[in-house]
Amino acid sequence: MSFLDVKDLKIHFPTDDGLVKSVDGLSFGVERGKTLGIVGESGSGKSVTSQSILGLHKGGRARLSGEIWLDGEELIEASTEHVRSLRGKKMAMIFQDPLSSMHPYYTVGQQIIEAYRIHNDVSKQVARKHAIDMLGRVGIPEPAKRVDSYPHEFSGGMRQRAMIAMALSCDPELLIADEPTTALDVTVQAQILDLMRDLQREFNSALIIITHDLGVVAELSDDILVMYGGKCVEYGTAEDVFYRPEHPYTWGLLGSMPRLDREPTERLLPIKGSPPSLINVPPGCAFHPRCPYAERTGDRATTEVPALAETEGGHLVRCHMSREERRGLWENEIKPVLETQ
Amino acid sequence: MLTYIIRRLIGAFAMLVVISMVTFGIFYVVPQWAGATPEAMASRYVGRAATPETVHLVAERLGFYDPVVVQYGNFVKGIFAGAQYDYGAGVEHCPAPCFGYSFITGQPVWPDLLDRLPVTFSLAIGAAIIWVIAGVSVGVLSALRRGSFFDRLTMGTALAGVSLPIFFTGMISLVVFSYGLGWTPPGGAWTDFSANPAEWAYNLLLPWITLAFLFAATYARLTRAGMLETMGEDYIRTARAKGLRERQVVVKHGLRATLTPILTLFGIDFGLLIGGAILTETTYTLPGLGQYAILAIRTQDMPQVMGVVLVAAMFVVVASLIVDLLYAVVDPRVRLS
Amino acid sequence: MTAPLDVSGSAAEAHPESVLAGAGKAIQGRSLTRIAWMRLRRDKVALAGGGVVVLLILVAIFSTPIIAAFGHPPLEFHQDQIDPATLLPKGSFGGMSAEYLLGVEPVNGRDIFSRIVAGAWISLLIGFLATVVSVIIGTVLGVIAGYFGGWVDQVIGRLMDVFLAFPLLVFAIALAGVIPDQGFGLEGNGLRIAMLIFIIGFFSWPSIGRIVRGQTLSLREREFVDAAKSLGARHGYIIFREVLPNLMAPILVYATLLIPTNILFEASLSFLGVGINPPTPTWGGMLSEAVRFYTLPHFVIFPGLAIFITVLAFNLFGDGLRDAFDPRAH
Amino acid sequence: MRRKHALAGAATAALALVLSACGGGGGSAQQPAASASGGGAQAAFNAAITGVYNPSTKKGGTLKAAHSSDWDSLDPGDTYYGYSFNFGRFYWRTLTMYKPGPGPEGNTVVPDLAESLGEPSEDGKTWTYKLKSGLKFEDGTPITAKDVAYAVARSFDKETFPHGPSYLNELLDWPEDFKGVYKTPDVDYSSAVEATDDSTLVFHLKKPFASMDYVVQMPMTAPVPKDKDTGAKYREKVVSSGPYKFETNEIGKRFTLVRNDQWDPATDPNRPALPDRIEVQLNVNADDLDNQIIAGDIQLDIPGTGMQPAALGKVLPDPALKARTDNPTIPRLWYISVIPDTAPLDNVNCRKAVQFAADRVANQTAYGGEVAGGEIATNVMPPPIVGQEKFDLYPSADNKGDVAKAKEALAACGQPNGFSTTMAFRSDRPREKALAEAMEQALARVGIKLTLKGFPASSYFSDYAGNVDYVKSNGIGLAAHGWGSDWPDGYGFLQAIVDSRTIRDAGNYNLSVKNPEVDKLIDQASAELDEAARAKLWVEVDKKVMEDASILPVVWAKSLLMRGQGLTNIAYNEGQSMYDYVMLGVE
Repeated sequence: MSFLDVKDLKIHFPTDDGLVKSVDGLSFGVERGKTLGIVGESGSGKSVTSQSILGLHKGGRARLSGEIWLDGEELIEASTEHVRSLRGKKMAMIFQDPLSSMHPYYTVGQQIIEAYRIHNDVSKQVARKHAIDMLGRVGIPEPAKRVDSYPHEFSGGMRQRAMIAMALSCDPELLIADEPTTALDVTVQAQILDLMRDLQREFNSALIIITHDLGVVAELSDDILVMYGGKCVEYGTAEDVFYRPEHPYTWGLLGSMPRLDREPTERLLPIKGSPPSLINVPPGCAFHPRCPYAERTGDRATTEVPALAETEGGHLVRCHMSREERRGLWENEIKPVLETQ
Repeated sequence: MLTYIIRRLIGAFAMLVVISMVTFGIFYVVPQWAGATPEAMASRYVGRAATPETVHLVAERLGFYDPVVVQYGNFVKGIFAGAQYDYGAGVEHCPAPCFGYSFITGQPVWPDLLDRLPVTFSLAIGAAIIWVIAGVSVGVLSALRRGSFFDRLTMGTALAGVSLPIFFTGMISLVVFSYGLGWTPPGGAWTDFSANPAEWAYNLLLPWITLAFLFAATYARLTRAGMLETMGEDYIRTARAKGLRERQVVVKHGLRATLTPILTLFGIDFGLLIGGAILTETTYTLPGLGQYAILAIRTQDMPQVMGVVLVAAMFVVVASLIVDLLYAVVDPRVRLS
Repeated sequence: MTAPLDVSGSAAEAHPESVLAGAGKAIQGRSLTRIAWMRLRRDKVALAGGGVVVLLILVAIFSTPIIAAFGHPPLEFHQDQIDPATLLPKGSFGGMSAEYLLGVEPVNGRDIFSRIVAGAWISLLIGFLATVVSVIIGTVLGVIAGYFGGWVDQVIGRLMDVFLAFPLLVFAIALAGVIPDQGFGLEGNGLRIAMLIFIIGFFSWPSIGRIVRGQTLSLREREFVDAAKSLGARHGYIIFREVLPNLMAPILVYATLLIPTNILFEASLSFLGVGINPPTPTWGGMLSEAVRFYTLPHFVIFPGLAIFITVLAFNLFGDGLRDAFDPRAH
Repeated sequence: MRRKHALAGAATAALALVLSACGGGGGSAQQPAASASGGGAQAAFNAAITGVYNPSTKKGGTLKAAHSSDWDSLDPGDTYYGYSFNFGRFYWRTLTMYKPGPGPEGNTVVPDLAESLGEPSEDGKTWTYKLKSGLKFEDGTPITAKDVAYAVARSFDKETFPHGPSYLNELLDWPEDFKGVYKTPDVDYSSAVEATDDSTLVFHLKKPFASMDYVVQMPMTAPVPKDKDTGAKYREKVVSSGPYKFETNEIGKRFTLVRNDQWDPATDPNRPALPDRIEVQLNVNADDLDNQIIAGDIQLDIPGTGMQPAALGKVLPDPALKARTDNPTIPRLWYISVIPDTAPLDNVNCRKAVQFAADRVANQTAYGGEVAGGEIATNVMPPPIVGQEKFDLYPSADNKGDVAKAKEALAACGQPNGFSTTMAFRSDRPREKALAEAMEQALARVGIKLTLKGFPASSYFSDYAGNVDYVKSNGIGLAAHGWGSDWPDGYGFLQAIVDSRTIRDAGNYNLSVKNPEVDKLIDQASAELDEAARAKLWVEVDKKVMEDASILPVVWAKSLLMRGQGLTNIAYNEGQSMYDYVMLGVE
């Protein structure tokens, strides 16, 4: 069993308009010191997944089923209070928009101190020293001074560093970063990603990076999970997913990775249409309305939900097409296009 | 900061000037448009025995023959420099701020206003304490238990509360609690706080509750909406992700953000109320500024009207200035410049 | 709204940006309007409020046949129902009977049921039309302030502040007290109603002006406005074709919520004795007469309930409408 | 001339405009006490009208009084309310006063400061009053004729004292250059009023005037010490000449009177001065005031205009409460001016149509009903006026109006289908509003369409109904109105409201009677020396006005007064039209 082991996680929201299946049967695992990248468009269920691990869905109307094992403890059935005591201490999270994710009325220091003192019975002075220390470690200059600044007085990158400092303040064993760089400039993105990599090594924690951008996880991740419509469509090592991707959706994501030599809006392999409504998930393969190869499998695309099947050595793909067909398409049609650039 | 305050004070002053001009216009100029002569205006302020000579003399004394600009100028001069009041047997200096002397009673207006202020202030402060505590706590609890029976009950009550005219609730409460059950004193009861605090509170209990009910309903609705919005904010999620207990999440992170905009409203509402809670004071016949305003308008006692309007406007202006300054203290993102 | 005094509560709802922020987002696509409609149709409480509003409008329109069927003419005296010494209704419960459903007024014995039915149109008419006035003034000034910004915005913003600082009820009473008999081609109550509509509408505009200004400010930054600008469109074109259509939803929502406030405002003025001339019945006027006869519960309660139900119905409907346009409320 | 009634409380209008009477005094107090066998402490409806109720000579205690509004002024030279004339006698004394006590005698005047009633000269143009000796102000300085003359002269200044009556301004022969004691302190006013010695006061009139004794009972003759006179501010600290003086005076809130030890009862047979202390609260809620009177927390409702409508429903059905009340008819008429300036009311037949079409019962009910409102009036002069005669030129079955006759009159007027006009009323007076509504209903029966228009009472006569231009340009055809007499004879009641020569541009009280024949009759009546013949002539004036149909009488007012609990020596005084306040004592 991995350090974090998620098994058949389902997160459903009943709404006036019908049942929203945000996450529908998701399984994955992460080891200490390893990094998992979860990739998908907005609405694919990736953020909901991460929040449910921390138990942040509680209080809402979400219905959870499945199992979440963290260091041998099952969290879904665990008491709210117990999960709370783990939050921040054993598992922590970095959010997408550091401006809105930090309380505007408290100084950065106050917020880090608070995070630290929840789990450590220390005086304010000690906590403050720790906060300054953490700020220094995430690369904020003059931490002793900036500790008394408010979030709005920081630049975007600094704020995200502060968020990271806050998340790491209790030395968590599992760190989840939800779109940690989306709100940042490209140059700052790289800095933050470097920082996270360094810190992960230093703390030896398990890291989950959630993003819609394969580029972000390319360098950082050991494993990558591609989500679509609340389901995993491809799961494998970073190498598998980058060099031997087998799902047409992954191909599309690869094709839309930003590169310095391309206009950001220009897409090589455009994914036509928009993500599926989670209320009315298309029957059969959820991706079929957008899949250029859907007709190849005839009626099965619209009537039968494809299984997540192992293609080789832990590389899982959810597609009706046969392994050979997918590999053929990748080798002959997709890879050459991606490489021409 | 200082420049900001100075700028705001100048703005506030300009606003009061505009308000005084408009008020002056309504009471001094509009009647003239409607065809009132100086004599006709003066004859409101004489006894029934008045001869044309008397009316003429009074019109002269009240300055109705002067051009409107001069009349307004004299009024403004009185406020800043004080005025001379000829009471027949001599001349009295009415020190600044002199809002003039009542056309009806001959009493200086300013002491009258100061005299009535405690009544309205007492009414406002008591009601405000009740409505803030009740409104905010109900709003927070409703937001936290959204969809519960409590939520639906209180929000239903709150909606009813904002839909009830205060003169109606006031009358009903008087009929039931004062004249019916005899639990509370009848309308018009007022004791000065310094004279007897217990009686002061007892006399004001019903007006407080009635007025507070109306505002509490509004505040509960606003607090609930604000709390729901705040509790959906990213930083609340962050607070939870830190492992903070829910109570602290709500109190330290949620309430703090929710209450800040409520504070603004409170400042304005309170400022408006001190300026005269006309309907409440009319319903309970409390001798406050609101009742004073109504009496002044009914008797067309222009100096009184001008005085009460300006004082009321001043409270709003000052309240909004204080609120803005407080806001800067409470919300570090706000910079005064 | 409250701006003035304690007419209807707090200045609070004069800051509805937060309330409507959602609606602002919802206005981008026609489909969201449709979604709002679908939501509204599912909101039973709001529909009930809307139903009562429709019913009240029907009562106001068909007051004559309703009164003919269930009551006596609203101005008709029935002093045979009155004790000549105490001036109170002879019958018990304020003279309530099959003949006089809600009893009779003291002194003159007029049928309270008929007077309440006949009073509906004044409340509704003034509530509606005063809102129209507020919406027109508020929209024009709000759009100008938000669209042009700069000193124009400053001036209009100050103007709104001035209005909020006015003891409005005092002004309304003072103005209503000096309304002449004839003018603008109207006379008597026609002129009075017109003036009341104008006064109430004129004093309520800043609340709606603020929202419109805020919405315009954010719309101005939107792509389609930029696009239109870059295509060389005139200000007028942009305002009328790009900005205003997108303001319709928040204006509609807020106008609906302003109507009950204005109804309360009118009732307050009538209560204070500066409303419509007698003998035309109004609910606020009935309440102000009831003050003298506070010992007669029926005389106090029925007009009060009429105001309450009307205002509540509008509030329920307005709340539902706002929720329907505001995805976050769900 | 006209005395103001209390604008005060929402409801009641009725106040006695009658001249104040004199107080009950030592002598008179004993007299009613002795003769009041009919009174006694036996509570009964109207017990204080026929006799003195609960007679007593016990001194001491505190009299608790309250007012739903406020005085115009406490200054004797600047007040014109009936209750003020009545109550003021606690702290002022005038040359004469109404005879205290119940019954018709209350309409007569007796000496107060003066040793006897005034002595007119042969030509009736000079009146001389001799002051008693031993009179003192509250500070112990003697009251001399000079102080009275000064008081009269200071009241001349209507710029400083705009509220008070101006009888003496008009009657006396003031020097041309006299503008008041403040503006022209050096002008000798002895051509109008002079103190020939310390105890002799002489009035010089412009023309003969017979009712001087009635005029000098008004508070303009209350002495004012010149060195204590502070003009318009004197109201804050009035120097007492009566049995009580001010202890505290918070204008607009409350004041307290305590015994004036410089007042010598030997000089004052009219005032028993029973209570030790009198406390007055101002601006008390009118309904609440009634409740407190009922409960006994307050003993005296100062305006004396009767109870509020809400209290009627409580008091009248309850025999115990009703037994504590008195229901006098007061010399006041509530009426409607039918204004001949406004077509088609310029035609007398159209005015008669209004008279016939009116529903008098509905009007009476609107005005408060038979108890609190008054008796249905059929002509102008109310019954308490000396020599009054009742007659009815526009009779109808049950007083509900005669529709047939009204239609005949309309036809004669050339308006067979009726016409439209506007009726003015004071919007802050619910009774006038109810009256207007009743008229609207009644006149609609004959096709006369009334538009109702309310105006603020404070500017009703100055800007609206009493403003000739406004009435003409706005087509005001009817106007609600009310009048009370300053003294109970035809002149005192009628002159101000029916003499067309009093009409000015604005501030009129005669809104509708513009008939030269009426004016001629007024002159005849004024000149008639024989009292009985004079009374007859005033009845003629009344008849002429009714023939002219320019006044539509509504009710001769009655007020429902409640005797406060614990009060002694209560009597309704006709001169005051309310309880005689200076007689009162407490148990």
